[in-house]
Amino acid sequence: MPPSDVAVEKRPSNKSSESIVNDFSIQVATVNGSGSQTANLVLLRAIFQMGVPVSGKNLFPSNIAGLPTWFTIRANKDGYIARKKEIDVLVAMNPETAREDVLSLQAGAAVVYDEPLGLSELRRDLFFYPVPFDKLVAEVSRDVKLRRRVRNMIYDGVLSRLFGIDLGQMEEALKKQFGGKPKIVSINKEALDVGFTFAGEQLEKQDPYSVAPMDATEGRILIDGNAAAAIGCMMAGVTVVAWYPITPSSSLCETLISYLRKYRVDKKSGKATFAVVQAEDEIAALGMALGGGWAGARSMTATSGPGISLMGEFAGLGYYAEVPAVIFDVQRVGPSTGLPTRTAQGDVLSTAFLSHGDTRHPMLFPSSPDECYTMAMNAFDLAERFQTPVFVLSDLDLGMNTWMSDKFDYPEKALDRGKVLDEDTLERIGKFGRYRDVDGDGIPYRTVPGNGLPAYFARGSGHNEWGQYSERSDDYKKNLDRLTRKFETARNWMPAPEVTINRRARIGIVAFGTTHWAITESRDQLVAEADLQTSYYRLRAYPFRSALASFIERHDRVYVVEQNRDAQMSTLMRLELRSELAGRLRSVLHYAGEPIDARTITDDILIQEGYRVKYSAHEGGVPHDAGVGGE
Amino acid sequence: MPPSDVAVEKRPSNKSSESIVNDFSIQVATVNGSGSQTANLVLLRAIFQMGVPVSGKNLFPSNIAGLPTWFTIRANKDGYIARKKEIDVLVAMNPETAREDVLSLQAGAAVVYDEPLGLSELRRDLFFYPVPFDKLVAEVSRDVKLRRRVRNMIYDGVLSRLFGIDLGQMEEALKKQFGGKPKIVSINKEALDVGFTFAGEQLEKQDPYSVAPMDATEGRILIDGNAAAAIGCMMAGVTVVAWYPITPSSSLCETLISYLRKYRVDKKSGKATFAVVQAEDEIAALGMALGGGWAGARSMTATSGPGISLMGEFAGLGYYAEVPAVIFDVQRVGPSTGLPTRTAQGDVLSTAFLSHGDTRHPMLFPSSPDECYTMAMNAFDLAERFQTPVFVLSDLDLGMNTWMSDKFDYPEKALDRGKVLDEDTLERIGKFGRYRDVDGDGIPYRTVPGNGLPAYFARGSGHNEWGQYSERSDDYKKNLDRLTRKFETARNWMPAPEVTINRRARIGIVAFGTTHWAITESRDQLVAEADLQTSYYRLRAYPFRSALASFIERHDRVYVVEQNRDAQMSTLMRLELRSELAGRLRSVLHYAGEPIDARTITDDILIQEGYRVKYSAHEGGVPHDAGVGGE
Amino acid sequence: MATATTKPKTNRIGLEPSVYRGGKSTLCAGCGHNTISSRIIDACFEMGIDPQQVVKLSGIGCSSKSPAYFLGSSHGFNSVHGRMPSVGTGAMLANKHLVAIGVSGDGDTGAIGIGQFVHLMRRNLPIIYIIEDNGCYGLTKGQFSPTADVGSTLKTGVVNDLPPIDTCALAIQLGATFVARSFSGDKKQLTAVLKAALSHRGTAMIDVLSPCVTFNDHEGSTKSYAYVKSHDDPLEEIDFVPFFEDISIEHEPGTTQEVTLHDGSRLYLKKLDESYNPTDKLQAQRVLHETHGRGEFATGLIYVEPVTDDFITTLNLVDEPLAALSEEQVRPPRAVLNEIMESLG
Amino acid sequence: MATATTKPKTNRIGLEPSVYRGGKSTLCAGCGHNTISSRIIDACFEMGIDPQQVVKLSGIGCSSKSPAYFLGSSHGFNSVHGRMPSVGTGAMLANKHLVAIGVSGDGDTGAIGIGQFVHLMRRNLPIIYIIEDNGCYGLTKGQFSPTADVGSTLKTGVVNDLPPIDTCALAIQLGATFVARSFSGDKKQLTAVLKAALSHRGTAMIDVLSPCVTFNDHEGSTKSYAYVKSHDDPLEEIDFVPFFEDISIEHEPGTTQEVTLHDGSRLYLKKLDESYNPTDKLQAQRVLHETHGRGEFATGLIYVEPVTDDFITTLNLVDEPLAALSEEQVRPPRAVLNEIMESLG
Ligand SMILES: Cc1ncc(C[n+]2csc(CCOP(=O)(O)OP(=O)(O)O)c2C)c(N)n1
Ligand SMILES: Cc1ncc(C[n+]2csc(CCOP(=O)(O)OP(=O)(O)O)c2C)c(N)n1
Ligand code: SF4
Ligand code: SF4
Ligand SMILES: [Mg+2]
Ligand SMILES: [Mg+2]
Repeated sequence: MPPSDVAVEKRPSNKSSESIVNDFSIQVATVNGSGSQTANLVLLRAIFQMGVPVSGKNLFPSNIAGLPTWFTIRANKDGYIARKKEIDVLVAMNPETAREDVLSLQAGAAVVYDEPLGLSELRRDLFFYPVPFDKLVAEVSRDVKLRRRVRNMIYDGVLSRLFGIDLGQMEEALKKQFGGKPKIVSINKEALDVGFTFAGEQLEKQDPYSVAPMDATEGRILIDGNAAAAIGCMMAGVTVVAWYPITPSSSLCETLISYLRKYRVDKKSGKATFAVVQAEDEIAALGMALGGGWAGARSMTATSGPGISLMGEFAGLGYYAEVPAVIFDVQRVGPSTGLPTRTAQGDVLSTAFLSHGDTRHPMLFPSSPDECYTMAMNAFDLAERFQTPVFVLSDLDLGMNTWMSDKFDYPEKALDRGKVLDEDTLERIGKFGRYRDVDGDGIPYRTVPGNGLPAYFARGSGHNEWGQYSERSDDYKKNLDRLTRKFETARNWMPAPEVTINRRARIGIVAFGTTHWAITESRDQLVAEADLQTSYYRLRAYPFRSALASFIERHDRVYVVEQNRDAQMSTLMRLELRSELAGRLRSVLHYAGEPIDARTITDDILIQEGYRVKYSAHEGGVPHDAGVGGE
Repeated sequence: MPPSDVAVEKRPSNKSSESIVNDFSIQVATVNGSGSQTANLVLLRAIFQMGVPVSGKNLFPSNIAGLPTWFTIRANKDGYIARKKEIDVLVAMNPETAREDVLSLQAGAAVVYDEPLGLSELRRDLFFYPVPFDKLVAEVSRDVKLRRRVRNMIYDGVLSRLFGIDLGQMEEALKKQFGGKPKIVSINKEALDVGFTFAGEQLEKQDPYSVAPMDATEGRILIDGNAAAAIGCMMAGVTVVAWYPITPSSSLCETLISYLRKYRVDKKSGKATFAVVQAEDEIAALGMALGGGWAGARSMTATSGPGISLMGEFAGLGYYAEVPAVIFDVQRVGPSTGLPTRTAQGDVLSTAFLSHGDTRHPMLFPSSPDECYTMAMNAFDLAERFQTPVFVLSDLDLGMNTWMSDKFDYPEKALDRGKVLDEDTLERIGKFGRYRDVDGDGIPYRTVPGNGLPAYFARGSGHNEWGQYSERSDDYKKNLDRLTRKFETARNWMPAPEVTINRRARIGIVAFGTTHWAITESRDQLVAEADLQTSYYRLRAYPFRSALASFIERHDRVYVVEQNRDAQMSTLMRLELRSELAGRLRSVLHYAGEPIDARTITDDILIQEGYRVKYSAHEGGVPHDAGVGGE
Repeated sequence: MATATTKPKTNRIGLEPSVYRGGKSTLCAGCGHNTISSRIIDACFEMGIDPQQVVKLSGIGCSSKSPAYFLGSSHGFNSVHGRMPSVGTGAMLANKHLVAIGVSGDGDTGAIGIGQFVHLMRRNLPIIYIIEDNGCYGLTKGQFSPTADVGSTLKTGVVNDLPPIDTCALAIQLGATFVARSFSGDKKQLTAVLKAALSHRGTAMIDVLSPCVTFNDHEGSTKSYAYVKSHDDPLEEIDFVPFFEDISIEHEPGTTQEVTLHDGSRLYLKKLDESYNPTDKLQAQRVLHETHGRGEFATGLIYVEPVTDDFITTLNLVDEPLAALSEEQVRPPRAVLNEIMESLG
Repeated sequence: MATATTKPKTNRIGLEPSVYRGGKSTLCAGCGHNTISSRIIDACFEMGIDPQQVVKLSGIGCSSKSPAYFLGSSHGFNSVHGRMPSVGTGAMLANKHLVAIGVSGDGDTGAIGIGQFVHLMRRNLPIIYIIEDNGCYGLTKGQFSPTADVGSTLKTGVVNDLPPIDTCALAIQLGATFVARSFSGDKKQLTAVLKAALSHRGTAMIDVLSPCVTFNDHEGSTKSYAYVKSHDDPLEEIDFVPFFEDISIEHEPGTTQEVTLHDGSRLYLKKLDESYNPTDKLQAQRVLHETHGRGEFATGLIYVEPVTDDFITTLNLVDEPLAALSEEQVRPPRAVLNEIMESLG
C-alpha cells in the first residue's frame, strides 16, 4: 500500500532541475527524552565518515522529557559549519510542532514526516515524503519498549536512501556509539534497514539534495567543546576540581571526571592524582578552587551565568589576594535564568569586572573544540603565571554541540607554574615579600603552605608589599597600581588574535568565540553578493593586544559581531581605544538564543553599509509552551 | 609648674604676623574606642553653632578599639567643606602615630599634644602646645573609668581657649549630645573648664588660627548621609526593610529602625506599619526585598561592596522579572575587603551591569545629606515606576561623616506607586498581560498578590508578554528589546544633572557624589591660581540624560573626576557618547581611601592642561599595623 | 442505576475543583512531583483555600517548576536556585494574610539553599515548605543531591560516599514547629499532612519522597519508587478534621493522640509506634535516627508544636497588609520631619 | 631558692614557645578571642605541631582576624565572610598533609556561613573548626548573631526574639565526628579539647564561648563573661594524654570513659553527668537540649566518633600532596591523547 498522500504530480516543477550535493541542512524535529539523540548522532557521523564537512546543533528545551527539540545537521562541501537559518530537509516527528515547522520552510525544501501527521496538504511548494513509522517499527520488534527506542533509527534509514548517505557508514557509526553492545547494534541496524528498504520501495526521490563522498574529514574527529576542554584540563595537570551542576557546563566536569578516572589514577596503587568535589553551590566551588590554588594545586571550576553572578565576591578576593584559579563559563542566555538551554555570549562585561571595587579579570575566548583544548592549558598557565583567576568563556553552542575538529596536538610546552618561590630565588631576591614587585612586571613571588619556605598571611583586606596588613593610603595605592601593571604585563601573554588582513578591504570585522564560524561564511557571502572585501580580527583574549588598535586603524569601519544585546565586547574595546578608533566601531548583535548564522551577519553588515537586502527568511520558530519554568 | 617643653623663643618668627580666621583644619589623632568621638562632635558642633561652615571627617581603622584614628574638622568661611589635605592644627593624643603625624605637617601648623609625648623637639617650624592631660583629668574626677571617658573633653577646653571657639557653644553642644543626662553633661563640662583654664593660664597663643562668629549656618543642620537616607526612606513610606550589617552601611538601617520605631508605630494599637528583618546575609536581604516588592510593598536593603557582589544573581532576577526594590550601596574601598572603613566610588561599573547576561540597572548618586534624603524618595518612586531594582550609590564619606545641610523639605509630591493594575485600567486595556507594552514606554502593568486582580506567574526564565513561559526566540528578543525601551524611558525620569555653564570656559568638569565638594573648591582654585575657567556637570543618575552630550559638546576637554582607579563613570559615559565626544574625556582619579580634596584635583587638572604645579604636600600618613584583618 | 447529570462539586467557598488546577505539566510522565501537585490541588480544594490569597513560591529545579502546575489562578514566583525562602519571607512581610506554599527540591534546599532553609526554619515564617525529595538533581540530569543515601548509586553506577542531610531532623533541630515526611505515592497520608499544614500557623516543613523516574528509579537507588514504597514506615494513621466540620472521631485512649491546630482543625494520630509522641522533640529526633539506621523512612507528622508565635506575629504588624497601606499611613506628617530637623539643628 | 637561668623550654620537635606566637593582637583588651589564641598557641606547642604544616583559615569578623595573632610562622588565609569552609576544603585537597585550623565567629558561621558549615560537617573534612562565639557581630558593632539567646538584649536594650542556632547540636545532626563546646575562660578544658582536636582526623568542631567585652558583656546578655562563667555546666573533667607520652591515668571504672583518638592519643573523660556517653549521638542531643532548656551551657567534649573516614581519605588520593606532584605525574603521556583521539575519529 503506497503512502496515502504522496502527490507527485502536484510537486514543484523544478524537480531535480538542479542537483545540490553536499550543501544542505537537515532538521529533525522530535520530542526530548524520545531517544532521537542516537539517530541524530549516527546520521551526523555517517556524513562525517563520508568525508563531508558537517556540524550538528541541538536546540533543546529546559526540561527533561516531552518537549519539542530540533536537531540540525549541516553538510557543506566548502566547510561552512556555522548554523544555517534555512532548513532544506525537515524530518517532522513531533505532532506538536509539525505544522509550524513545515510552514516556516523555504520553498523547495524536503519533508520526511510521520505519515499520520498528514502534512502534505499544508503547502504545495515542498517535497513531501510520508513514512508510516509505527507500522515500520512493528516489523523490527514486538517489544513496545524496544520499539520506542529504535523508532527514530528508521528515519536514518529513510534519509540514507533518499539522500545517498552511506548505509555502511551508518552501521559503522552505530558500532562506534554502542561499542561493546552487539545486540543493541543489531536491532538498530534492523531499524535502519527497514527504513532504507521502505524508502527504496515506496518513496520517489524528487528534491535536489544529496550527499556524495569527499575527503575533507580525513584524520579529523567529532567532539563537543566541553569534552575538548575536559581533555585540555586533564593534560594541563589539573589537580583540584570543584563544581556545581548547571547546564550547559555540567558536561565539562562530568567528562573531565570520567577521563580523570581513566587516565589519572595510579595504575599500581589505585590512587588518584586529582580530587573532584561536587560543591554545595558555586560560591563554595570557587572558594574551593581558590583554597586549592592558594595551597599550590592547579584548581578549577566550571559554571554558567548564574554561577558567575554568585562568584562575584570570591572572584574579587582571588584578584586582590592574587590566587590562581581557572573558571570556565559556558555561557547561556541571560539575564537571570533566561533561556538556560540556549546559547549566548552575554557574560563578557560582567565577567571582566566581576566583583565590586576596582577589579578586572583576564578572559579567554575559544571558538572551537581545539581551542577549548589548548586554551584550557593556557588558562592554567596564565592563572599561575599571573596569580589570578582566569576565566574561559565558552558557550552552549561550542560546549554542547558536536563539532568537527583536527586531532589535538600533544602539548610541547612544559607547564608554567609561575613565580613560586624556591630557595635559589629567595637567595637572589633577599627578603621574601609576598606582594613585592621584584622583577618590575607587577608579578610578585608566592610561597605555598607545607613546603618549608617563608609563610605569609593572605587576605582580601589592605596589605603592603611584605604581605602585612596595612590601611596606609600609600600602601594601598601602590599595591593597586602594581595590580594594574600586572594586568598590563598579562596583555602580551594572552593568546594572540588571529588576524586576516585583506589589502583591498575598507572594512574590518572583529569577532570572538563561536561567532567565528558564521563570520567565515559571511565574509565569503559579502564578497559573492556585494563584492565587499573585509579584513578579520578574531579576538582570543582579554586584555587585548595592541594589535587590535592597529587593525582598526587600517579600516574605515569595523564591525564587532557578538551574541548579546548590549554590545559587550565592543564596550570593553571602547574603554581601551583612542576615541578616534572607537568611533569606527559598529555592532552586529544577535541575542535570541540560536547560534548566530552567516545570513544575519551578512544582511546586517550590508544594510549598515547602505546596500539593500531582501528580507531574510522567517526564523524557524520555537513554539510556546506555558508553564515550563527554567533551569 | 609650667609645662616642660614650651619653648617659646624657638618658634617661627612669623608669629601672629597674619591672623587666619575661619579658614583652617583641626585634626585630632587618637585611638579608637577611647571615646574621642564625643569630644570631636562637640568641637564640630560648637564651631557650627558659631555660624561658621564646617565639616567633620573621621578616618578610622577597621577594628573596634586600640588603633589609630584621625578626626579632621575643617572650618571655612567660604563654605568649602571638602577634605583639605593640609592640617593646620594637630591634636596629638596617640603615642603610636604622634611622631609621624607631626612630621607630616606643613610649616606653621599648631600642635596641641599630650605633654609626655615630648613632641616639641621634632621640628622647629611648628607651634607647640603641650598639655598634661593625665594631670588635668585627675582634677576632674578620681574615678578611673570616668577619667578615661572625659579625658578627651579636656582638649576641647584647650582648643576653645586657644582658637576662640565659644565655650558656651561647647556646653550647648554637650547638652545636645547628652540630652537628658545632666550628670554626664556636668562632668564633661568640668573637663572642658579644666582645659580652658589650663590653656588660659599656661599656654601662650602663637599660631595665627582662630574662629570668629559668622552667620552662615543659620537654620541648617548637622547630619550624616546615612541618617539622611534613613529619614528619606521613612518619608518614602518604606514598608519592608531587609538588611545585613556591614560598614559603612549599617548605620543607615540602624538609624532607620530607630526612626521607624519612633514614628511609624500606630499610636493606638502599638502596631507597626513596617517590617524590618536582619537577614542571614546579603543574598537573603535582597531576596526578601524582592519578595516584598513583588507582593506590593516598598522594599529596600542597604549594603556595601561585598554585599553588592553577592547580590548579583538576585539583581538580575529583579531586572528580568521586573520587580521593584531599592538598594543602597554605601561604597567603601575595594576590590575585595580592601579598606573597609575608607571611602571610594568604586562600585559604579559592577553595579551598572550587576548580574550575568544583558542586565543593567538605574543608579542614583547623592552628593549631600539632602540628596540622600530626596534620592531615597526618588529611588522608591523610580523602582515602582520602572519595576526594577534601583541602586543608590552613596559612599562612606557621605554616609558616615558629619555634614552641614539645609533642613530637609517636606515632600510635596505624592508617592508614585507606578503602573499597578486596577479595575479601571484593566477595563481600558482589555486583557492583562504582565509583560505587555500597552503604553509604548516599555513599562508593563503589574498586579500584586491578594488584591483580587488577575494573577501571573513571575519567573526569571523566558516569558512572553502574557507572562507565560516561553523559549521562543521571538518572544525572548521582543521582551529584551522592551526592557531596553523601558531603560530608555527611565533616562528622562532620572534626577536631572546640576549643570553650571561658564561661557568663558573651554574645559568642563564632570563629577558625582561626594566629589562635588572638592570640585566646588577646586574650580575656584583653578580660577584663582591659573585663571582657568571651567563649566561643571554634576551627574546625579544613570542612565544619563542627553544633556551630558550637549555639555561635552560645548567644551574642548572634559575632566571626569572620580574616586576609583578604573575611571568607572567615564567608562559608562564612553558607552553612550559619540566617539568624537568620548575623545574629549580626561580622567582625574583618586583611590587611596581618603575623601578626595580640591588640591589633588586642581593640581591634576593643571598638569594635564600643561601648567607647572609645585609638588603637593605629603599626604598625612596612616601608619602600618601588622595583622589587623579587615571587616 | 440511572445516570444522573451531576453538577461539579463545589467546596466550602463555592469554588469548583477546576479552579485549583494549574497549567499542563511538562515534567516527565510518572514523575513523583506531578502527584504532589495533585495532592496540593486536592488539599486546597477540600480546605476551601481562596486561590487569590495563595502565593506559590519556588527555586529552580524540576520540583521548582511544579507551582506552575497547580492553582493556576494564584500568583506565583519561580525565583532563583535555592533562594525561595527569602523571597517568601519578603512576600509574607508585604502581606501577612497570604497563604504561602513553597515548593523546593532536595538539591534546591539541601545544597545551594541550605542556608536560607536553616534561617527560615529558625524564624518560623508562616509558609508551607515542601521539599520534593528525589535524592538527585533531576533538572540537571541526575547528579547526587545532599539527601542521597550513603551507598546509593547513580544510573552510571557511581556510588555516593557522603551521608544524607535529613531535612526533617534538621528542621526540628532548628526550631520548626511542624515537620512531616510523606511519600508522593501515599495519597491519603500526604493529603492529610497537607491539610494539616494549611491549618498550621508557622513553618510547616514537609519532606515528600518523590521518585525521579528518569534518573533515580533504578535498582541501586534508595529513592526509587519501589524502594521508598517498601521502606515506608508510617508513624501513625492520620485523620484530619477541618475546623469547619463538626465531626468527632472516636478513638481508643492511649493509642491515638489528638492535636488541635492553629485554625481549630484537629488531627487524630493513631500511633503505630506506641512510645512515639509527635510533640516531643527528642523523641522525634530519636525516631528519625532509628528508622534511618534501619534504612527506612519514618513518614507522617513527625513533630508538631502549634503554640509558638510565627515570625510575622512577633513583628506585631498592623492588620492590613503592609503592601496595601495608604500614603497617609506610611508617610509621617510634616510635624515629624520638623521635629527631626529641630533635633539636628 | 637560688634563681636559675632557665633555657626556654622546647617541645617534642625542638621548638620554643615563641615560635608559636603570632602578631600583636589588635582586638579589644579583654576580648575572649585573645584568650583562645593563647590556648591554640599552648596546644600546638605542647602537641609539638610543626607550624610549617599548619594552615590557618578564617572568614571575616573580630574572631576571623585572630589567626594573625597565633602561629606567626604558619601560612594563613583570612578569606571572605562566611566562606572559610570552602577555602579550607580546597587547601586540604591541595595538600592532605596540612593541619588546618579554621577560626570563625558566630556571625560568620551562623548567619552568612551556615550553608558552608553544614556541608563541611557533612563531609567530615579534616579541620579544626573553632567558632569564637560571643552571640553578636563584634566587628560591625554588636548586632545580634544567630547564636544569641531568646530574650538576650543588646546594649541599647533591644531584645532578641529568635531562637539561637546551637552549632554543636547542628554539627552532631549533620554527622560531625568531634563536637565540643568550651569557654575562653576555662584554660584547662579548652586546652585539653584543642589537643584532642589536633589528635582527631576529621572535622573537629569546637564552639568556644568567647565574650565580647565591648558589645555583649552587659547584664541582659547571656553571653557575657559573668553569665557564661556562672552557667557553664561541664559534662566531664577531661584529661588528655598525647600519643607521644606513655602515661596511663587511673580511673574508677564506670565514671570515666576512655577514648582513643586517631593519632593514638587518649582522652579520659571523668563524667559529671553519669548517664552521659559522648559517643552516643542521641544522648549528646539530649544533653544539649536539656542544658539549653535550663539556660546553661554544656561544655566539654560533647560527641566524638573516631572511626569514620574523613573526606580526604574517601577520595583515595596519592600519598604526596596534589600540589607537589610533578608534571610527569599530572600530565598523561602522548599515548593517552592518541587513544582519546582515536576514539573520537
Ligand atoms: C545558581 C544556579 N546554579 C545551578 C543551577 C542549575 N540547576 C538547575 S536545577 C538544579 C538542581 C535541581 O535539583 P532539585 O532541587 O533536587 O530539583 P529536582 O530537579 O530534582 O526536582 C540545578 C543545579 C541553577 N539554575 N542556578
Ligand atoms: C559579605 C559581607 N557582609 C558583611 C560584612 C560585614 N561584617 C564583617 S564582620 C561581620 C560579622 C562578624 O561577626 P562574627 O562572625 O560573630 O565575629 P565577631 O566579630 O563577633 O568575632 C560582618 C557582618 C562583610 N565583611 N562581608
Ligand atoms: S527528570 Fe526526574 S524529577 Fe525531573 S521531571 Fe523527570 S522524573 Fe521528575
Ligand atoms: S568588639 Fe568584641 S569581639 Fe571584637 S575585639 Fe572587641 S571584644 Fe572582641
Ligand atoms: Mg531533586
Ligand atoms: Mg561574634
